[in-house]
Amino acid sequence: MDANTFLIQVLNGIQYGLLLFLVASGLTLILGIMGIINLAHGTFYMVGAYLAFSLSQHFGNLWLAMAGGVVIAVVIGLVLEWLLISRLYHRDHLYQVLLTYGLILIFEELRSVVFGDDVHGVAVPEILRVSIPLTETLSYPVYRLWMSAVCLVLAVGMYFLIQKTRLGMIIRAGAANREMVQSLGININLLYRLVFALGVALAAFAGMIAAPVASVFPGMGNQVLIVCFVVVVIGGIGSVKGAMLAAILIGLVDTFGKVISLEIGGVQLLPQLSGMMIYVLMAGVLLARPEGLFGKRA
Amino acid sequence: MSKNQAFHRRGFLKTAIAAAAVAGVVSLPSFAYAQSKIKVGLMLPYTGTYAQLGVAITNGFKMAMSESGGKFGGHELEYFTVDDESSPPKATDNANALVTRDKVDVLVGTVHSGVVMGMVKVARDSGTPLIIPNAGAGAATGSQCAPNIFRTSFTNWQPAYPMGKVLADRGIKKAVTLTWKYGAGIEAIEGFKEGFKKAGGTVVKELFLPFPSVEFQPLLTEIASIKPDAVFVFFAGGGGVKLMKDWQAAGLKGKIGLYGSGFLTDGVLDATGSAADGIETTLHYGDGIETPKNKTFRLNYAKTYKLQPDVYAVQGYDAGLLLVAGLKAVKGDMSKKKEFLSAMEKAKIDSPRGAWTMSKAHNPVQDIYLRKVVNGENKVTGVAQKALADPARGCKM
Amino acid sequence: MAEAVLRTEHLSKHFGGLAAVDNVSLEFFTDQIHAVIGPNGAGKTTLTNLLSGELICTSGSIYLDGADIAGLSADRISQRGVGRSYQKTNIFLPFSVFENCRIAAQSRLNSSMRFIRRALAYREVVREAERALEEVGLEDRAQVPAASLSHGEQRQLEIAMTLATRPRILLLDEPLAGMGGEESAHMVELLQKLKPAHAMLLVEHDMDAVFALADRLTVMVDGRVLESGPPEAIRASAAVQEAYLGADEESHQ
Amino acid sequence: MGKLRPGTIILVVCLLALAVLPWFAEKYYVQLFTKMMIMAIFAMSLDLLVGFTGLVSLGHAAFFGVAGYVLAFAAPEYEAANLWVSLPLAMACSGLLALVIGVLVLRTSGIYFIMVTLAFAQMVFFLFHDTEFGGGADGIYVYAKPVAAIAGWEPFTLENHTHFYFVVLALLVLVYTGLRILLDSLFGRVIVGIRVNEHRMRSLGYRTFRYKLACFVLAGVLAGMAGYFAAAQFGFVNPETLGWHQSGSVLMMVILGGMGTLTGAVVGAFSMILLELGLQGLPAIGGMDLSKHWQLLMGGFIVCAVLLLPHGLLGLGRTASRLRRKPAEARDG
Repeated sequence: MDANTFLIQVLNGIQYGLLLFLVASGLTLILGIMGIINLAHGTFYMVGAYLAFSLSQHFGNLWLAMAGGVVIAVVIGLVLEWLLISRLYHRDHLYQVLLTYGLILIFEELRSVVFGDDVHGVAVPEILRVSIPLTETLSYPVYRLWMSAVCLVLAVGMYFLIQKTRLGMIIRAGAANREMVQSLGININLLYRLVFALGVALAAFAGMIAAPVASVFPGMGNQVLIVCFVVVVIGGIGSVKGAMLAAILIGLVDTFGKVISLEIGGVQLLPQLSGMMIYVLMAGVLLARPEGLFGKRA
Repeated sequence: MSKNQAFHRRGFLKTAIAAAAVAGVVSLPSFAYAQSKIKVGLMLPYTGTYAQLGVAITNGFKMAMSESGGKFGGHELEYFTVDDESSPPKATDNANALVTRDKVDVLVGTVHSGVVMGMVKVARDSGTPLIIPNAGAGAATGSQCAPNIFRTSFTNWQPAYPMGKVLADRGIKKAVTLTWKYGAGIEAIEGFKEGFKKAGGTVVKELFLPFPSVEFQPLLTEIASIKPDAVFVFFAGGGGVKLMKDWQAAGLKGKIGLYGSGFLTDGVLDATGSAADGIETTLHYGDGIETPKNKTFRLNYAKTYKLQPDVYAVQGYDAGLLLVAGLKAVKGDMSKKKEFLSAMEKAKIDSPRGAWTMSKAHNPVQDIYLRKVVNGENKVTGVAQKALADPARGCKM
Repeated sequence: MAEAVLRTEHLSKHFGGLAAVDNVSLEFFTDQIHAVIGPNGAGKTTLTNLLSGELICTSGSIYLDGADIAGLSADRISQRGVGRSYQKTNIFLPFSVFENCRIAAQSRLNSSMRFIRRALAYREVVREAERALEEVGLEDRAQVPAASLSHGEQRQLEIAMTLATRPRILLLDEPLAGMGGEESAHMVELLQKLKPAHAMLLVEHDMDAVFALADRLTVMVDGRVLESGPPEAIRASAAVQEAYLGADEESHQ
Repeated sequence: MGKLRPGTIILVVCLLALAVLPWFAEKYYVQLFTKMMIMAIFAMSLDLLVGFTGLVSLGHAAFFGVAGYVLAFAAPEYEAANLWVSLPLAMACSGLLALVIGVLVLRTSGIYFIMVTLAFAQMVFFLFHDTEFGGGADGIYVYAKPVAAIAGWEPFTLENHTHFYFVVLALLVLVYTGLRILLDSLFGRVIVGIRVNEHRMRSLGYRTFRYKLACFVLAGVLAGMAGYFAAAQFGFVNPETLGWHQSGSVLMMVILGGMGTLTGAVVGAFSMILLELGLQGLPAIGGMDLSKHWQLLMGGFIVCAVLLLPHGLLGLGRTASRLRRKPAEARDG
């Protein structure tokens, strides 16, 4: 691998990692702040992608579709929290797992009823439909760079929201002590509802900006979900910083796992087993730091 | 109208007491049926990723049956459908339910290769005739071939192999392959490699992606740095769409030729848009086959189902034609199994894709077309290889 | 004088920049109740957690019978004869009172990796549990679910469970917390009864009980030992008066 | 506690019903019940973790599936494996895998534990999916059912579906009784104590990690037993057998029946499979083929079950009978 290709691969890894971060950040917020494990998180990613598809057809414009999609996602989040999730705070995680597993089935079938099982494409907006030539054969699509930029902006925004604002302070306090926040006269139920809606919106938004490059297809949420779990486990529950670092780490490991050849004792390990790489990484992190890179020790 | 039933009263009543005691289930729907009907078990995906394919196959199959009159020597047809969910762990169980509970005379299915292997297992154990209308797992008509197992579609090897020769004949020497790391992909790549090497080409690198990941970017970067003359891929559905779009966005389109098994561009051209333009693939069917048979088929299908037929509908239709050939030979009397099987073996299927016959291993000997995406259609530009039979390695029959 | 059962030397625990326990050196002897008092946040519970192994100290040492046990896990320290009760009642609520004690007594078997013989068939464990229940006076309530005990009874059960592990030193974190007058008196009586056979650390806010029980008193403020000595000397100390005893009412009610 | 509680009577009646079933039922139903009993063993093994030790594993199918693969490897083409060799081998392999995974995952707890078990099961999934030695994505056959020969003598033959049924029934009873005994042993008391209050167990001097690990391994071994017989019955193993959907559905079985009770796991397994059959067999109503969207109903059912049946089906019965007997006391929860 020459230096040029290597650098491009690093760019690929970071770019993939940033998108993963966007999906995983919602998951880690819901987990860390509300203590809710949400298996349907990947499903919201899928919902976002389908929203981008159907709304952009309706409006004829991806930007409008994204704005509308975020609003719808927030509404979905608020309704779900009010209707179902709010009943789970005092229940074992087990029930959260099951309820959200049920939600996966429901959303997948609803998707099938409403949109069918076709693969759909979403057009990249006109102004971003250009590529920057990097080598004589390879160019880099500007849309991907734009995606990365959006992810970075959101990451910084989230960091400020949580570390520097009053809302963030309350959120952080809520994560530590539900009763304490309640006693301060803050409506914790409303707070949790908003956090859940924010998480759903983040996942859906990730689905929307990924739709033009990923296309829209059944089952697209589930593969994202498990990778996001790995991101959260490596980064540490509730840590946005950890999620960022872990996502980029996974992006790089995944990228290089696919293109590097590794042979030990005559057995081809890579790229044969590249699918396992991120789990091996996770096992390693667990051995060294069971609570994740930036997790709080229980 | 299919009767989709979970339980029959006959068997169910006997176990109802135990079942109710153990699990609290009281009653489930039941249907009475006449003894003389020919029972056809359709085991196809009706939910999940492949639901669309399951529906197309069912449509095609039923169309063939109704065109034939639907009655054989006084025996009517009765359908039993099971949603296989494309879930391999449930495969043998579902197939077994059709065979032992519903006592079907013939099994038809399915799309997913893993699931079809489960069906093959049941067919081999029970001796029930099995017609495979899609899944291309080589083993079904290879190492696992059996007198009662037939396929009306393809092997994964089959559409890929001729592309090797087509490319080499154009003077392409250096190719890279890319697929998901799963059975179908690996078999297709093997087919291409075999054809390409035989015609003098070299595969310089085989790239894989863990299924069902669609993160192509690192692999495209790798391809760009290798600069091969051509890239041969095996993808279908959403993965294929994403590949073609990424390919275009990465600026590889027009610089390095992208070729594939026909599934790459089938049923997804609306989603792909301009990214698919000009991509050439090989398959046993294409949109513009100018034969009267194909024209009638497309017209009738569109009329009946208000849908354009695709390759899956054709395969389902051919599965129907094959069954009709067998049933006609025995006049609907399924007790004459030997005659039934041998009639199917010898059948010449007048398919919309062109006439084809069964190979020794019970896989179609068929023409493979070279197609090119033009204006959102898979236009047939020629025949890549005439009357191609799968080598059926490992078949001892 | 006999050697101390438990001894700490320059024990410190930092949470980030905050020193919750700062350079604390204390000794605990059999037949002696060593009470630790101080305002909230003085580091008393942290100290208890360090001694029981639930927290690992940042620096310093803990000697149990002369052997350094700093850094050992809670279960190992328990096995070496350190028993503790908790400030917030920490029992097995769904279990019967008896089972709470039985599971505590069972911990003294070499191993619980026994898969077949019924747990109740281990007579010595059952006897030990019964003995502990008798000692705290809960024998009549043995078959009741622990959840249905009154608060005071639950505190007693907490002590009984600790006793069932046959500890040589008891770390008692506010055993009187939330108790009524009669219950408190009962508990004071119980602790006095246990004194001859055990070394005891008593963290307590109830000053009457402390002065009734303690043989030795340590006052902690901001993680440091302010004063340590016999109760009379502490009562007389001006520094203590100012820093703690005088402010008692405001800081604790 | 009386000797003849209604629960005991129902249990005995069910057992008798199961024992005589093969004389009344067709082959299909015998096989259906065999499958339900195998899943019941699987569900009990998970219940040991979830319901008794408080470890919510979302990767339990890994041990189920691996045992199936071991059987497939032990039975090369056209040559049946010996039951007495391959079964212990399969269970040992599942146990070994559980040991390795357990050492890692038990370093975490709570939500982490759920996610980490899921992720490790996924890793095993990819190991079988991406490599050719287990047939890759298409899976691998168990060509012949294991032979139960001991030195030429064959007490039963698994090729006969009735024999197979009774072997599985015997194992179900054996596992059930075994776990009952286990739960009443010193070890059993420890794991239940860990579920209720692990922190206190540690401060009482228990090295809880060891007990949790032992429990995790034991659950893995039992899941392996179920997976072995599932593979033997279906004759087919596929990576999806150890996928997370399988783990999710067995977890649903445990909850549906009522976790923390062995009977609940069995009831859950039976009802879940019957429910699935029932939903798939729904007729078309008003132009909408419900059976095509049965997963929608299943999802709805799961959501409702979580919200309305906090203690599972068994809990439902218990609540009902408690309300009938002592209406006054029912208010304290």
